[in-house]
Amino acid sequence: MDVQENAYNKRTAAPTQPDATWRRFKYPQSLYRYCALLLVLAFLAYAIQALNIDLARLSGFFGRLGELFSQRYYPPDLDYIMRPKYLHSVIETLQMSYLAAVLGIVISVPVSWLASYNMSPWKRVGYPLARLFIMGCRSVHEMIWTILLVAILGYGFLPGVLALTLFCIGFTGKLFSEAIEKIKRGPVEAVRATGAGELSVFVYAVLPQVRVAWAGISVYTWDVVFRAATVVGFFGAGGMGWYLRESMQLTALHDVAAILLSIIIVVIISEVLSAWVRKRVARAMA
Amino acid sequence: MTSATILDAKTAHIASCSRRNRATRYGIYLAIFLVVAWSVDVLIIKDTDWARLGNGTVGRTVMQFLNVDFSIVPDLLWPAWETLLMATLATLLGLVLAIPVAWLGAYNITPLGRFSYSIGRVLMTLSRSVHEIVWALIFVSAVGLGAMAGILAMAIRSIGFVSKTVSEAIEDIDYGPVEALMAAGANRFQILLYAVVPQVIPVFLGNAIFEWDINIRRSTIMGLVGAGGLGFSLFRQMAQFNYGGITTVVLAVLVLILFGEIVSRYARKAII
Amino acid sequence: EDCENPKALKYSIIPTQDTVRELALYKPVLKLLEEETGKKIEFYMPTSYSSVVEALLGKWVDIATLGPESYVIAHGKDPSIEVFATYYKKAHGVQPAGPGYKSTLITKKGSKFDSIESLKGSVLLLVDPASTSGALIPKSLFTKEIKEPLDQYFSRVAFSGGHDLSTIAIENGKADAAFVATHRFMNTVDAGKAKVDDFNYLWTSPRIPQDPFVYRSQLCPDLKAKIKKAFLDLDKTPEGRKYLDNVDSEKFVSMSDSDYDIIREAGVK
Amino acid sequence: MEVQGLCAGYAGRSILKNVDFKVGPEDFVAIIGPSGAGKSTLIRCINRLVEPSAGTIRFMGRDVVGLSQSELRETRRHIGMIFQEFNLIERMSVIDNVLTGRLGYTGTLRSLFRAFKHENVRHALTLLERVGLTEHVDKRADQLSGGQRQRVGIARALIQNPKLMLVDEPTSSLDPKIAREVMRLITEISHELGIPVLCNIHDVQLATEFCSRIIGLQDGVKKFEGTPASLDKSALDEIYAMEVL
Amino acid sequence: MEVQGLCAGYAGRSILKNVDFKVGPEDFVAIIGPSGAGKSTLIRCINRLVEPSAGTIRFMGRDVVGLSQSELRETRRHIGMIFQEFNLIERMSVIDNVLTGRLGYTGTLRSLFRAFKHENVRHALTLLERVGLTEHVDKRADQLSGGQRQRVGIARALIQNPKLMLVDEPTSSLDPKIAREVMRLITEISHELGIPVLCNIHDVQLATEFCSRIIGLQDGVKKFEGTPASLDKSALDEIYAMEVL
Ligand SMILES: Nc1ncnc2c1ncn2[C@@H]1O[C@H](COP(=O)(O)OP(=O)(O)OP(=O)(O)O)[C@@H](O)[C@H]1O
Ligand SMILES: Nc1ncnc2c1ncn2[C@@H]1O[C@H](COP(=O)(O)OP(=O)(O)OP(=O)(O)O)[C@@H](O)[C@H]1O
Ligand SMILES: [Mg+2]
Ligand SMILES: [Mg+2]
Repeated sequence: MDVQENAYNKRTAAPTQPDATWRRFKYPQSLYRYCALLLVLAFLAYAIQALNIDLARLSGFFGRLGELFSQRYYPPDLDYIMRPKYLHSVIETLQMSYLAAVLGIVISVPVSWLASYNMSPWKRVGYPLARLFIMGCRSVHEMIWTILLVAILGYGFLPGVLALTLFCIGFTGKLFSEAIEKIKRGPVEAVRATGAGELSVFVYAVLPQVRVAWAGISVYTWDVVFRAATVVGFFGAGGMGWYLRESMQLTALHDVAAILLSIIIVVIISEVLSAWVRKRVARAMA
Repeated sequence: MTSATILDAKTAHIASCSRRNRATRYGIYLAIFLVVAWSVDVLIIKDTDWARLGNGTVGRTVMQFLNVDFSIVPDLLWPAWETLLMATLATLLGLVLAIPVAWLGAYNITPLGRFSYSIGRVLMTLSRSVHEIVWALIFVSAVGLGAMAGILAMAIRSIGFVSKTVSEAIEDIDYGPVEALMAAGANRFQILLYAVVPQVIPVFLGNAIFEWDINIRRSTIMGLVGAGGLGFSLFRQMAQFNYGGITTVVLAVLVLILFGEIVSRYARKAII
Repeated sequence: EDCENPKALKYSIIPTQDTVRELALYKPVLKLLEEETGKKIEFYMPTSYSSVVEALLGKWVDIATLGPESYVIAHGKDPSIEVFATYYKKAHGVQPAGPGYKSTLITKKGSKFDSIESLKGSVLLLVDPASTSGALIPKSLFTKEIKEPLDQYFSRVAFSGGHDLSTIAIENGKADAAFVATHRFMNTVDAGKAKVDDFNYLWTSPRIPQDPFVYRSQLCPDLKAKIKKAFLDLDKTPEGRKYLDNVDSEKFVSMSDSDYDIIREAGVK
Repeated sequence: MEVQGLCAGYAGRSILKNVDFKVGPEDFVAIIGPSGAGKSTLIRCINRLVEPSAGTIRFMGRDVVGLSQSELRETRRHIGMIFQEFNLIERMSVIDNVLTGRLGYTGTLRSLFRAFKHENVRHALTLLERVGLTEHVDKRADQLSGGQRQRVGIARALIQNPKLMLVDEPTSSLDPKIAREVMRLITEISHELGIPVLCNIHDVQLATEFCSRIIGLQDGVKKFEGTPASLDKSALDEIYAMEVL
Repeated sequence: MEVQGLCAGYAGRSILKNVDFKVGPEDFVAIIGPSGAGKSTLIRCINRLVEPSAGTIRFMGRDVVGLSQSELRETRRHIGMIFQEFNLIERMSVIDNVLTGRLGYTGTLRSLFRAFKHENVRHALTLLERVGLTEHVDKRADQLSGGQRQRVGIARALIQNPKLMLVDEPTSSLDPKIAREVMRLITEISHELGIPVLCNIHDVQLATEFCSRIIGLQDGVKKFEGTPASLDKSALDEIYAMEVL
């Protein structure tokens, strides 16, 4: 600090003596913070103990993992995934996830509007119902949805697609409604001030603000649904999950590796594609 | 200055612009619809055995599920608690691991340009591409049976979602505060800490809570690797064909997630 | 000595429909095992075969109960996985007495499927890809009978995920025919979900050995002997008897690797 | 329009305390007062963007405070509002932003597909020319400078053909010449349509120049009401008295 | 500070065209001009928030345009900046916002734990008192009114003890009295520290009142430079000539 700066400090500090005891966290808060920290640590210790987690097993973790991948998963059995039957199941999986994602997203638009705290047009009844619906969809794992729906509807793609649709609503509905909850209030107020109805407010003040976020979430959702679709076949709901289960059961890890590889390839292709689509969509929406 | 005809021409121009936009939009909708129709045809209309669905067994099975078996509720208390603990540990671990990945994978703050950005993105893709069932199997080989394998599997899955959403949040932060700090001569780390972190904290915590409830859901299948919890209870009910019991376990998961919602409501209020 | 003598033994079992019914019954059995070996027993009950096999291969588990086929697979990957005993089943309905069971092809009585020929073009249910009686035996031995792969003979081949699920699916008409294991089928019957007389039994396989109890052969010989003894003597204590009753068995009998050759003949490597 | 005993606040903290005033037809009323006095809050109470906690607001023969949702919508159509922070819809074009001003009159289906009537589009273009944005008609709102944005906001309010204009610092982002022009424009429209204007404004000089009446607000309390001529030094001192700095 | 032949633009479109001027010590230079003239752009070029495409900016004996990243940081510490849109960190408290002005002088570890030096905290409190925000010290920035936020921004710039102040419309959200006070405050500091101020301002009257020199910008070209006294009607007309409305 140079001389000038000190001089300035003195001069500005001179007229009044500001409270020299200012603290970022005043007394009770500071205590609460330490208590909270302590509680978190105690909870961690308790949880580890209650779940019988033996941390000693982590020693040599990466070595074992490396060995596992280099010896048992590598090399992936590429012939396995090049069989037409398998490739056909990949197409089916893609179709299933596509269909479920489109259905789920279409259903999610009105549901998430109802389920957004700030913009719900029907707060008393619609809001809690929509929330509960989204939560119900989300509380059941996609594999369990599959098992349940297979039990009800029998084997085939129908229970698979439905399970994925429900899964998709649980996921998208929540993200969509959260995107709505984050919008700026200004434009909403401006549109409301013109005397527009709730639907117009949604179309003009909400949609333009969430459009890009929603497009992103939708593409991402498809991604997530696709990954989920790779396992609904475990329980007879169609797609490549069947092959994954078979090779896992047979501990044919080279096949498992190959299947994972094929999933990753599809995902990467879809990611490149979706980045491109998103760019196009963003431009088209501008 | 402007005559009425020019005004008319402009009006017509704007109308045609929006019409053109509308045309492309409808084109896209049509394409989406056609693929949907094709998929519906192949997967649902042709594949489903409608006769079998029509013979009343569907209704009967649904009724069996609706006959909720509350007698098993006491048996679910400890597993529910275990599930909660597992999901919490997995989420915490996942969040800690997600922070560096998000940092690498956000193009506006990634430390080494394209190189580190790609690493971040690859990690995100890997973590999300592989289903938790497969991760669980991998971790059984690495740490044996039990809750740890399940927790690791869930944590790895969490990385993908949290780091992706957080890095996206980082990519579209308000640049004003960043400029203000740049103008004050702050270094990169300080800008990260003061202009970026406060802006993405709501997203991070929001997604942490979301991920927590996804993990509650996930932990219901971690019974596969001996992780116990509600997943094992669910399996027991299924193995015994106690349809009503299955519904009860599913309801128990719903209660846990409802609990998560309430916690998240409070947390959100406190933080944002 | 160059053998393993761990402080605690890790024992893993896959819950099947019958073993999951009374979790309380495991406790006395584990206690007997603890007393016999003088070791602490860590017990794991995951719900998938593959994770037990992976854990065995990773040496995270010392004693395990596997399915016949997953045993053959695991033994193929790591010959130090050694079978030592299995249940000796009571005769019950379609299930014969002995250390094994059979795979049988069922259809709903009164449906048009009353012979193997009538099944052409129908919907077949298998249990899951690694199930011996529910997938493997049908795929190998039954196809010798029909001289055609299953998915050509039947219009659709699906997996139900459980013998009980298959049985009930047939009962409810959700599928036309299914291969189920005789003892699992009887469990479903005992649970009141189906009746023996409701079904046609169109084909029955040779005897398939029961779920093998295995340990890792690196364990010290006297420890292995104690473990084996604990199981073979289970029928001599009241708690053990209860446990055996629960799985419809009289006792444990000693088994060796060659008893599982029939599975290998069925095509498992 | 007539306001009586208006009180309002945020989360328990009361901001406006018992404010009364009247606005006659063609009145151009300026509200002045120090920062944080509650000027914006007052303006926003009139069309119930902030819910008043007590008082009445008579407008078009009804009490705005007691209106049902659909009546409120109907009333808001007739009130044009210009915001301090513009509140444009960033991702829409300038013309679309202006057209949102017509939403109160547009059917649900039309608004769903953004199919505004031809005459509205014409009107919008005329207004945009009037505020000097003809070149920017197709630009997205987020590509405009502060001043340009403010003018879009003004056009949006004008397209409503309002019966009352609420204006929250219309000139704070404009340079002095445009600020004058905008104030003149608002005055003109007020006269043309014969409607009253209620306007928050920091610039006392602009207020005295354009407005027919001035209300001074301090800490949520009305401290002054009168013609610009009567706003003398002592009145100003009273309005801005509490300020520290 | 001296600026020569400065050109800048966005995405190919050039905004500033060959601007030259000098700022002496204790100079208070106002930049006036119509909306969209490039005033903000000019200010932001000085500390390279907008990268100039040509020209030199001499400050503290160096050309800012050629500095490396770390030298630029070092230089920016000495330049306080006040933004048109405040650019506060919304979710931090007022005092923390002010303290961010010291980040250029604070070590990484200290800034990680927000452990600012005690003297900085005192300084911040003094400054907050000076701008009349003592009561709001612990409030979060997003709970302030426009005027209050602007004053936080001013305190943040002042805590840098800058050698040059860049100011982008400091008064656009303030009421006239506070606006004057703020301008006076900035003038005072400028004299106390003997540093020059470069200030965008819409309000020509405020500019002539407080500034020692005025630069008129129109469409990216310098149209006027001189003392407030020499800014007559014809000069103003030239600066604001192109405006349509
Ligand atoms: N949403 C809000 N929640 C809580 N307090 C608020 C909110 N908006 C404004 N306030 C507080 O209410 C008081 C009045 O705010 P208001 O915006 O009406 O002031 P104003 O007179 O318009 O000031 P300015 O001239 O600075 O815009 C201020 O003290 C402000 O801190
Ligand atoms: N980030 C940007 N990208 C592209 N163009 C921009 C950007 N920022 C400003 N412009 C354009 O550059 C021109 C000058 O903008 P600038 O913000 O410097 O004007 P200004 O003189 O500060 O105006 P105002 O008084 O309204 O703030 C405007 O026409 C504006 O549309
Ligand atoms: Mg205001
Ligand atoms: Mg500007």
